[in-house]
Amino acid sequence: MFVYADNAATTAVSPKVVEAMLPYFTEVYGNPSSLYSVGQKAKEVLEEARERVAKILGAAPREIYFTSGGSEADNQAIISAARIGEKKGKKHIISTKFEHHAVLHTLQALEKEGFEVTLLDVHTNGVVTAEEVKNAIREDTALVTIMYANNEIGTIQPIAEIGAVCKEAGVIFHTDAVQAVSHLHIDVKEQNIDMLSISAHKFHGPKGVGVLYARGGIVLTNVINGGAQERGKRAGTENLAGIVGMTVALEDAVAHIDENNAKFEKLQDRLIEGLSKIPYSELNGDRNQRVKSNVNFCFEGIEGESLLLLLDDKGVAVSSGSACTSGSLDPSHVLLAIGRPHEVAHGSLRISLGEDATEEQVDYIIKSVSEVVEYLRGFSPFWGDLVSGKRPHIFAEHSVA
Amino acid sequence: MFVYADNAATTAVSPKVVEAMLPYFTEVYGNPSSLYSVGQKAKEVLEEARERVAKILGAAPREIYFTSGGSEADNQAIISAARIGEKKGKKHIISTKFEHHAVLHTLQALEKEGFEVTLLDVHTNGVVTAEEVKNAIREDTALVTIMYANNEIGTIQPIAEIGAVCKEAGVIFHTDAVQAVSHLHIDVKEQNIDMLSISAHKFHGPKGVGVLYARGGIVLTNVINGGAQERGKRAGTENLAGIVGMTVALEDAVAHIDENNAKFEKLQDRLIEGLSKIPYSELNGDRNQRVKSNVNFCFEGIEGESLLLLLDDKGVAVSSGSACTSGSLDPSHVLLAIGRPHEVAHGSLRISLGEDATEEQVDYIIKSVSEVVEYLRGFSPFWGDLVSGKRPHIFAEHSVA
Amino acid sequence: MALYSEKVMDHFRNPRNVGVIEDADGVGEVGNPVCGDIMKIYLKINDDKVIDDVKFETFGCGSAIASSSMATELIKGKPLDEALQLTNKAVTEALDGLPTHKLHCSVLAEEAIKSAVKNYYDKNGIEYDPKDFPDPEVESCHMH
Amino acid sequence: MALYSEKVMDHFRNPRNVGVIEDADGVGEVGNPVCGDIMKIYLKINDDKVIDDVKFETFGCGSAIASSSMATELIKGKPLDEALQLTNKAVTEALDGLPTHKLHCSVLAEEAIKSAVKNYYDKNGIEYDPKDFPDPEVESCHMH
Ligand SMILES: Cc1ncc(COP(=O)(O)O)c(C=O)c1O
Ligand SMILES: Cc1ncc(COP(=O)(O)O)c(C=O)c1O
Repeated sequence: MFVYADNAATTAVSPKVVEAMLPYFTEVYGNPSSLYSVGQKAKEVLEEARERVAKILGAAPREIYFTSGGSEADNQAIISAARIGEKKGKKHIISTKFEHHAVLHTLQALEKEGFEVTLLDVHTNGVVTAEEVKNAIREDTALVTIMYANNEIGTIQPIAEIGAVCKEAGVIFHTDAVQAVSHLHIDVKEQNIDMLSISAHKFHGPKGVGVLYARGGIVLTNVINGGAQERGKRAGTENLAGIVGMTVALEDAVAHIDENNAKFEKLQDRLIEGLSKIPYSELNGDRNQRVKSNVNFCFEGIEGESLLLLLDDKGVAVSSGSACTSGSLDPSHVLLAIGRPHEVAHGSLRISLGEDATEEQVDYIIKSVSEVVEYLRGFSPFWGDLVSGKRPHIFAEHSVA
Repeated sequence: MFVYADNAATTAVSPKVVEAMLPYFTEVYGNPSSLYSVGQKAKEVLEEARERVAKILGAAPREIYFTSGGSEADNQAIISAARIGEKKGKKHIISTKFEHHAVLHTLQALEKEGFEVTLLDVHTNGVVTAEEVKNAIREDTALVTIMYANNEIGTIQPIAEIGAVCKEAGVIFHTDAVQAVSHLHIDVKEQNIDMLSISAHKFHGPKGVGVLYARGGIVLTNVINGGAQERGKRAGTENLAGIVGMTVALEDAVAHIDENNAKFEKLQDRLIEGLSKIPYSELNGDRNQRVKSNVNFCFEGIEGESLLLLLDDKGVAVSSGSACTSGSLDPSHVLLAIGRPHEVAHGSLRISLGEDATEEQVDYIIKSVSEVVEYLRGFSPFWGDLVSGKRPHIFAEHSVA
Repeated sequence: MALYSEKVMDHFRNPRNVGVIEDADGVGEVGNPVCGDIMKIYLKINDDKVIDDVKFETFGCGSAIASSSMATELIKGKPLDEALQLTNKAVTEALDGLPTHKLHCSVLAEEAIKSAVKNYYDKNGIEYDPKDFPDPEVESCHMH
Repeated sequence: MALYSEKVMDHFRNPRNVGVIEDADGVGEVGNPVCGDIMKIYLKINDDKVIDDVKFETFGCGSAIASSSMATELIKGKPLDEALQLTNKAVTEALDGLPTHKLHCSVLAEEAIKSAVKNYYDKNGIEYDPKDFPDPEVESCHMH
């Protein structure tokens, strides 16, 4: 059996989306900045895509900027808010310890410039509260940037409340919604979101295209300077095929959120129940306040990479930590942020189901994970120490999920 | 008849390239950072593409960074060189007056930070000399950035000589080769190029993907911070379909440079000869030292936009100025840089042929342009003044091409 | 979201009242080649101060030509007084709108007409308030 | 350009000499759970100071398991002197290479063996130069 269960890392482009992109490679290939018909046709399609994306987010078309992905959108949002704040002498930014690196590393770059960054602690359930954000806001706070759903453990932050707190304080609020947009309904006005990032490849759109929503009135700073594309705020000939593909994928995803969530919920329950039977294992992130396609576990006594490689041999594609940190030796900063000790943070597994997942697949995942965990524990000296009592267990033998 | 003759603005993606991209949407869709087979397969393809691109440029795979296009590559090259220079107290940059806005606007941003930028004058034939670059280099010069071929008038700069001058002076040399790579053979080592930018959609690849070549030893500064992709120098999940498409398109283009140029040369001669028959018109840019698919003319007494819109009605897709400046009212900065007065700079036409162009198409372009120019002059008060002698002609009645 | 409305394209492709009136009663010219647009308006005005005929010549972009065409249509057969009321806004609206950065074309059209009327007043010794007319000397490119 | 060479994957998938030797003559353990890898080596050494048998237990990533497996293969049946010559480089080469950021796994394997030999020396009162053996106390994560 083959089960691709790493949809939080990336998704397959849906055939419908491929179909939608094709004409923009070979037929409507004009440069949207060109004045003749082939160019103007491209321009029309571009602006129509902008309207469609805006509608889904509850934004105005003028508030939608197309980027090369979630990372670029995160970078531009944060840098723009920093520059706006700077002009008013505000050089403090609030975020959390478990943001994506596109956020954290951009904040680090700003710290080198003299910005002060407060990274909020995350509760052990993987959530920060609006109250905590409120308490962290200062006179000189230029930006609050907090992700909507975490990419590793899938926990959902109280974005609307955080937005309200920021609005009241007059602080710009950005949310990285890359992992949320296809799982949760978003309305930027209702939720008081000033800026928001999206990446197409997380919901069956193509890689290399994303959206930055920025509320009217927020003047963006260019990350890429040059031509007058995107109202002068993002230079580069527009990736029209990609933009159209993203738009179609987004509409499709959002139209099926409730339906998919209902389905995911059952599979999630089954997965969590099944994996909880593995002794000395524990779910990471809140049991309920999480994206319904995400399940993330830590297993005592084993290491994540060997776990996932052996699962791959069984046809199960899942991840340990996130794709982005796979080259790194440090355990996931997300798991450390929710208080997992290093010992178990090394032994995590993220399962992110696709919309076509079945009960059989879930059962196969449970069976495969159980087998591999048992096998690896079989010759893990760390596990040996835990069993013999030489080292204390971290988890209870059976956690109540 | 329909003739798309604006290939310098963008090109149609070739069917072969579309074909090559398809598997990476729906089959090998894994995230190249993922450790399981689907991800590692993607990673292999990514690294193979890097090797293939490197080979074409005479570079090492480690020196190739994939970006979201030419603009991003230009931005990153310039910013990286600026940061390297800054550390050594070098804050002077040399470029030319007729660079693409991706270069000029990035330089402007650096000027605001305190960098000093020398924009070299361009000769009336659209060329700068290595000697002029040499004379402009100072103790504190951090970077020379000069485009290989100009996007409007197609003139070719003596890149190898400029590279040699820079090498001797120990100054980093970047060239925007976006308009050159499919028309001229490039070898970064032989030509002493330290950094070079490419954009796929200019040679029948997809939009939204490009290359930054940076010689080993040049430490890039991130324009996009985040994950560890591209050896940590360019964050964002890799647009593998786009990268593969670009690679195939680049190989195809480079393999046919000589053959295409031989063909283009004849068509270019024919076009220039035909358009030169229009009285009071003149070729922009050197007659010989130009990309063979490019013809750019100024016509006295008429304005470019109306010219190109009427040509569009006749099925001829061409541009006035460049696509990027179409939203602007100012005449092309390129034409001003080569000394065209505003009066005629407003009346320019760029024809950039595609590889499938025919003699019939060229003849049709000549006929259409001649007709439209005559028609527009028929009710142009400016033309009336020129004819009546109220204003002096700028060009000779017939220029010798 | 096309570059221009269909109305603009129609007036650009088939401009009305193109040409010269050799024995015009008033001629106005605004703009300059450095800015990329010049409009010249020729008026034939009868004894009742009605515009019997109007022609234009324009050097400029699509919307400049369309604005000239539309403006001449709007004043043809109209009393001078009424023609002087023509605003750039009216021209723009009659064209179903213009892109923001092209609005100056409709301003040019308004000014070209005023300038032609002024020329008629000047020739015929009719008094007027100079403030009501554009001062071509202070024109700089697209500063409208 | 796969993550690991085929050799690594083979030793990872089918690790040789996995297990425990209950009456081992020398046991060595290096690494710690905080760093994400522990290797434990069991040696059976005969009177000729030849390694008759070797087993390992490893907690760690694919290359840690493969390195342990390969290292045990390389010393099995070898005189102790020779086993002590085993370098991480030899382990890496025998595995057809390791990714740069995984090289520390081969270092761990080398050190685990040395540590097991040291344990044997200690138990049997054999003198040795402590400098030749890793000091587990100063280990910090992946600082090799
Ligand atoms: C010379 C030159 N440089 C840079 C660019 C920017 O490339 P892109 O639009 O792919 O970012 C272009 C084309 O738009 C160009 O012609
Ligand atoms: C939460 C989050 N933010 C940002 C990104 C970056 O998106 P991209 O890789 O498309 O740049 C990702 C995924 O990689 C993500 O999961």
